Amino acid sequence: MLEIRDLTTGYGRAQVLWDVTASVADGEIVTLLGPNGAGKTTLVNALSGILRPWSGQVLLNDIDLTATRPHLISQSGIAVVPEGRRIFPDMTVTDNLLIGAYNKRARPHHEGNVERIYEIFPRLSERKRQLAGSMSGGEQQMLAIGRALMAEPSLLLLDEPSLGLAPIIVENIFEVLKQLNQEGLSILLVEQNAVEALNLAGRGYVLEEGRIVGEGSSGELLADERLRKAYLGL
Amino acid sequence: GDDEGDAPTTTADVPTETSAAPSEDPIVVGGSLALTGFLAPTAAIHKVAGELFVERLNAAGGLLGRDVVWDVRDDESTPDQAAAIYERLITEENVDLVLGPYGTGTITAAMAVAEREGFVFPHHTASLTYAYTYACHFPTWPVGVDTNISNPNIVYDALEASGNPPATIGFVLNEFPGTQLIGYGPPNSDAGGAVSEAKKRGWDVVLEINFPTATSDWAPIASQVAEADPDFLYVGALGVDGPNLLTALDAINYTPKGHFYQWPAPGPLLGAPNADGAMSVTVFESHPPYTDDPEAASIVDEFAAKAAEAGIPYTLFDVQAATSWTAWQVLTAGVAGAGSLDQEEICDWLLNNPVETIIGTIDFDPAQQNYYGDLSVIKQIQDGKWVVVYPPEKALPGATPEL
Amino acid sequence: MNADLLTQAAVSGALIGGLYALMSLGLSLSWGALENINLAHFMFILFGAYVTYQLTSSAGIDPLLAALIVVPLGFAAGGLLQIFFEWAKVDEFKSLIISFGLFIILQSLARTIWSADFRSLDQSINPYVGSSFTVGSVSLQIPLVIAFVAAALIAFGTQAVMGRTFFGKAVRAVVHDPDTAQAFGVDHRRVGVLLAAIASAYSALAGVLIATFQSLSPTMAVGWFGIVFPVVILGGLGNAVGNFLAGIIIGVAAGVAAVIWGPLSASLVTFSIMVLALLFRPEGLFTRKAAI
Amino acid sequence: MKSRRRALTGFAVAFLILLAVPHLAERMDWPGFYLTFMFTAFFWITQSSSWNMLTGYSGYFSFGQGAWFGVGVYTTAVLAGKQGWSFLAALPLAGFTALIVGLLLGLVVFRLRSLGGEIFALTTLAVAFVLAAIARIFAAIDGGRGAFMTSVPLPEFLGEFRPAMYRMTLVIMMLTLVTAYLIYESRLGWGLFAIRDDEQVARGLGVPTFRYKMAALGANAFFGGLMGGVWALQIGFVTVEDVFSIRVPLFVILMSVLGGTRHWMGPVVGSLIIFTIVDRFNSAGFENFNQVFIGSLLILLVLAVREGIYLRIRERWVATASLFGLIIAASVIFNSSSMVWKFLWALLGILLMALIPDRAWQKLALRRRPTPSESREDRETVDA
Amino acid sequence: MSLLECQGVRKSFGGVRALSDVMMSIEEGEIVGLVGPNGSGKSTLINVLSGFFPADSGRVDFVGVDLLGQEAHEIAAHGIARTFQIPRPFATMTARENVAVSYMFGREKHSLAQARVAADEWLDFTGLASIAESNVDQLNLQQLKFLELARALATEPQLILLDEVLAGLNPAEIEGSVEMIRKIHDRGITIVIVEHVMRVVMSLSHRIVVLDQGRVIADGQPDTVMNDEAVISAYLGGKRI
Ligand SMILES: Nc1ncnc2c1ncn2[C@@H]1O[C@H](COP(=O)(O)OP(=O)(O)OP(=O)(O)O)[C@@H](O)[C@H]1O
Ligand SMILES: Nc1ncnc2c1ncn2[C@@H]1O[C@H](COP(=O)(O)OP(=O)(O)OP(=O)(O)O)[C@@H](O)[C@H]1O
Ligand SMILES: [Mg+2]
Ligand SMILES: [Mg+2]
Repeated sequence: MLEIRDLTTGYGRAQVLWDVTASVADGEIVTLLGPNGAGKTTLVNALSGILRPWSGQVLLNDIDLTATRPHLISQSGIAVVPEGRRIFPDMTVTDNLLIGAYNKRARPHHEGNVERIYEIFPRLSERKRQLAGSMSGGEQQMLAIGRALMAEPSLLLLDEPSLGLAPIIVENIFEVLKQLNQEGLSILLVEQNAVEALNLAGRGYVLEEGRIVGEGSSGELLADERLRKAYLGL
Repeated sequence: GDDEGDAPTTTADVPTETSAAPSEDPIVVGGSLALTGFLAPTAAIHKVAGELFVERLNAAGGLLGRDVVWDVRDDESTPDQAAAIYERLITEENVDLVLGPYGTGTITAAMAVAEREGFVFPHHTASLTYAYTYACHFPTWPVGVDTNISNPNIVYDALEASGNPPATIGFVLNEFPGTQLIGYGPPNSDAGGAVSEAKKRGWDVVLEINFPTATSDWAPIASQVAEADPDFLYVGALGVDGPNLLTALDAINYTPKGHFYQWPAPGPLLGAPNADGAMSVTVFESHPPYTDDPEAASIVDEFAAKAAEAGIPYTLFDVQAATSWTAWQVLTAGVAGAGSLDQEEICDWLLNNPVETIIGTIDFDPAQQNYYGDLSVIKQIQDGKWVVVYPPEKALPGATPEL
Repeated sequence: MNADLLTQAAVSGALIGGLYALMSLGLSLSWGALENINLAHFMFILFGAYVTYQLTSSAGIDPLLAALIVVPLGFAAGGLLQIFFEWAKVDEFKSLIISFGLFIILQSLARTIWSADFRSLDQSINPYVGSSFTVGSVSLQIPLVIAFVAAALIAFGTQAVMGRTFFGKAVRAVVHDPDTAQAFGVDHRRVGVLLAAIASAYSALAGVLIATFQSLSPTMAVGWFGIVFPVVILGGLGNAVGNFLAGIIIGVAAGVAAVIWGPLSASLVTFSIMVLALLFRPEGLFTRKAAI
Repeated sequence: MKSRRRALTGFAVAFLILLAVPHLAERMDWPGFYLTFMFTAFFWITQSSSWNMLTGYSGYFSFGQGAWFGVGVYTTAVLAGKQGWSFLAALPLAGFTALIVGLLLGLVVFRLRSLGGEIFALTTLAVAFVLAAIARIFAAIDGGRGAFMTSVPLPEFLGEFRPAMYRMTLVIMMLTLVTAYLIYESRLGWGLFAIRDDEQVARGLGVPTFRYKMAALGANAFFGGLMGGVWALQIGFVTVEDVFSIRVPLFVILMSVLGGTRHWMGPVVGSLIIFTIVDRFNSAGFENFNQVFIGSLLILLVLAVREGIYLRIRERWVATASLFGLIIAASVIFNSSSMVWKFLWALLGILLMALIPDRAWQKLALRRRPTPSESREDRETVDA
Repeated sequence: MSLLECQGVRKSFGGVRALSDVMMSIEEGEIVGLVGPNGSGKSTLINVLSGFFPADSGRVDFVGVDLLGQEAHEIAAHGIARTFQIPRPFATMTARENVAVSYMFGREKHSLAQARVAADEWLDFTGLASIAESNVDQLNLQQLKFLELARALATEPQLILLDEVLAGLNPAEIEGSVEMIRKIHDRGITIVIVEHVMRVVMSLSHRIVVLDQGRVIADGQPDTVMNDEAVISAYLGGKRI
């Protein structure tokens, strides 16, 4: 479903990603591992339209997203939980969720979807009209996840979704992801909690200094001695 | 001297050495006008008048046989800018002569510079007569040094002359130094002004409102005027205060019985609702007897054409243009009379000789701070036009004040 | 103090308050929703008035019909300016300075075109000036009634759009984080340009109405600062209905104060209200504090 | 601290040189306008530098300069112009009255925790309107009558009007600049910079934000008012319309932004450039273009030189100084008419220099120079 | 006497009770883990202790001084520093300048020159030496969090409140950071650490305080607390430590 070919990008004149090639198949969960500053967030942002790629191709179901105007990317089925949440602080919880449903595909179903998000995260439904910026860190993270789900994506990009969440919520979220995946959602997951992530995913890539340096099934990666040392702390 | 009774003389008293084309460098007259800023609307008229004067002067052979150039700068309606400009013109750019800017504040600031530099300073529109003490300033706003007494009394005389003087009078005065001077007299003096003069005539003052220069909402003033309903409404108005007030009065269906505006922009007032019967002061209007003189008539025509070209909507030559013209006449007469560009000699000549101007003969009197009595006359809007109605010898033949 | 007089002052004040609100709404939206302190709105008003004057006096169009031309022009001008702002990536502070530059340029353009002298529509071609009707002892000036009604409709309409539609939410999202908004499908350029265009159209409309009953001069725009800014603050940035109510409060307070204490007190009262509002409700009188 | 001593010595030397100018002017029989030109420049430098102490340093955007200026003008206009005080006795009060008004405002607005920067900006705009209304209402201040300053006598030791204005404005400007510099180099300055970036965090790290903001506002108002007090003399006839107009705040903003608000020298450079250009435009009689030009320049500069031109030219100071000297020398040789014109050409050279984008500059320069962000190291050692 | 003592601290936002009656004490030299479900009031408590929010009622004693009602900058001067869960660097300054400002104003007042030297030490300590010259907009989240830490340390606090500084590190990186926090502790600084990553909390804390709905529901030895039924059901879920 998602094909990344020779993607390069960066900030200003500083290049961060170098010829990244990767893919996510339909219905797959793929995880992206890598040390701090490797460029994982950069990759996610380049896929979601937050950041423009410099060169290379991103194909979603064979449609070239690099040729698509960024605001139409969500329409083609990609949604993102960005690093640092990036919720809209001056807007209410509900309005933040509605922005998630802005694209034409999801907009007609926004009412039902909001209710669903409120079921997944009851805390959000208690605070519908609170300004998102005044929510606690974890609550904002829930909101960011909820907002992405509002977009009815076929591919969900998650950049450290568990960051700042209580263990009980993390567990809950991984449950939800598993369930959505079973309903057909493809997922690209960046997660520091690598063991957990690999357990959920079928496959993973390892990104270091902006380059893909390894790839394999979860089992293979979990067994890799170097990775265990470097990322899993085992 | 006091020239109040004189018939209007309109000779543009230009000394013409009809020699060949001037060969020397032109004589440069420096000055500023409020081409931008809040005084700009009226300053535009002074610009056209000055340009026309210089054009005609040069066509007639220039001054002392030399062409004249008017170097006019924009003082942005601010006094400190005006001061800097006159300083620059005199000391850096070495102009030969200066002519005052437009507006009380800028004139005052520029006059201080002229005084320091010893330059003759003719000026046309400064309203605070009591404050000007420079020996070589030559005012051509011909209202007399006691304008706070003389000016309202000319108005009141016209009202009496109408045969129907008011029993009650109301004052609406702009909080502008000039209108306040006329309304109440100079600060810290008991001389009084329009208000006390009206009381002296036994009229009942039923309304006194002061409003700030930047007033945009006239409804509250209008309702108070309507409530007081004076027989005569004396408006210490500048610019478009008059039309604004009239519009607001009309909105509450009130028509003033009789009304006077101190220094209105003439065009907009003509277009205002219920403007007929509105009075004002003037020294020149574009109709007989003023235009009886062919010279004056041609000035009026040329001014109208030039003003239209400059995009000015009201193109009749009247009080603003005429005082500007007078200032030019005074300056050039002084130079011609002295026969030199020496400032002291020009000043001396002007102090000692009367000058024939478009508004009459002017004889600067050092005993009156170089003023020379009040030459103002009363005009009124009749049938959609401004006509001079008082005193009879200066009125449009047949016209009388109507109340 | 006569009761009729006060009633008249209050009613006239409320009506002119409607005009104040309309004059302020464009700036308020631009500031509150787009975070551009766009002083060019004063010029949209001024040019709206002058173009109306021009159309009416040279083509003989009824001044209100001129709105059909002037308002779209305002819309286009505001949109273009926003495109420029987006292209130049201006922030709040820069927008203030750039639009002040525009303010000066356009003011001098107006002076070049229409001269510094006053212009006003002649009574013969302007059926609205001075026209009024009376209700009881109170008379209502028609141009101001029109402005009031227009301001009310626009205020409530705008509020509904901003509060209830996806467009309104998108506007707020875009201001804070255009990149993230874009990732969720918001075309941040289009949203911003559209809102700016609408805001400018409002200002142009205010200009049309001003031309129907006031004399125009290029320098008059600076005088509007003293009215528009208090209304914008009192109403709360970007809050259309608040802006409308603030216009009325300012109009009534200034009108009544002028009758009771004289016209000099009007601006003092206006600003006192503004300062009090700032002290007790810095977010604007009518902006709901974030509900929890 | 060595650098501070060096800088203060620099100020003292500059002061002494400038102090000698009126004598020189007399000796060399300069046009009187040169002094007027210089003291008007001092006026603007003072106004914009004092504005920058608040807005540039703390980030609180102020339209209040017109208010501080106006309070100063009216203080001397009332005391010296109307009440007959001696001018030098009234002058300090111009600063202190403005200071008091400023601190009163600060007491009100800085107590509000939820006050946004833009609301502060508008409040300062309102202050000028309120003061104007007060001046109109109270006859003791103005009452719509204006106040004459034209016959106020000046103490003899100051000399004639022009040199007297020059000396007074020079002293005030130097005081302002030294203050601006000392703040910039002190804890107060860095505390204000921290406030500019994130006030809450600054407070959490120990910056006494309320006191610091009051200090910045007070310094701004004091120097703005003090210079206003002198300026009343140049205005001659003081009226509410002129004094409380939008002109002073807007020019001050323009000048500081052009020069750069991040450094105490920015407003100095900006004021010189803008003031000289405007003056020469007027001198050339381009009044119709003056406004268009200023407007365009404003837009262009805000877009082209973000950090203000001062930081740019400092990166390139050798080239800039050479160009400045070269142009002056060339215009002396080719004898263009007036010194002010020569100064203008040289300033335009500086402006041009600043407009060269960083990248183009690096290509132009023979050896590669660091870009502003890269060169913070040496900027800091320069400042330290 | 304890270093810090909270009694009955309450704080509401409109209808939301973020803190209701918090009782807690911190001994000198301790590392205390503060955990609890999302929205349980941890950050709010840090905000109250550091003077960012005024508490509605209660008492906070810090070495015998009542902190409530004191301004944030006064509290900083008493020796309490904190980091922000969502980093808030001074955006127009370099990393070094960020730390230098904080050193100038911290517990003791220092000059600019001294601050530059000290800033480099703290950047070194937090592993940010290489980005000392960078503008903060070039830093990634992790670097920003460590910058928060460096800035807090530069105030030379007695007590430091860390709000999720280690979230977002991978397990291997966490090892190194835990070492760093120990080093901070070795300098005699008392630490309160808020963190959802249990391995961090467990390996560092001498004592754990658990908040839930603005109340302390457990307080004690890490092992005991983590096996507490209430804590498990409110916070840990099925995943016991
Ligand atoms: N806005 C930016 N401007 C310039 N450089 C940036 C920016 N954001 C990130 N970088 C740099 O790009 C590189 C990759 O950063 P990125 O955030 O993509 O890493 P990451 O793999 O997501 O790391 P982490 O695990 O910390 O989230 C880093 O060296 C970082 O310093
Ligand atoms: N300014 C505010 N307005 C309204 N509610 C607020 C405000 N600040 C915090 N809250 C609410 O108070 C509660 C406590 O928030 P706090 O940030 O202290 O939680 P936390 O324990 O730090 O959670 P997390 O682990 O998710 O960071 C939350 O429900 C939050 O939504
Ligand atoms: Mg990342
Ligand atoms: Mg928290």
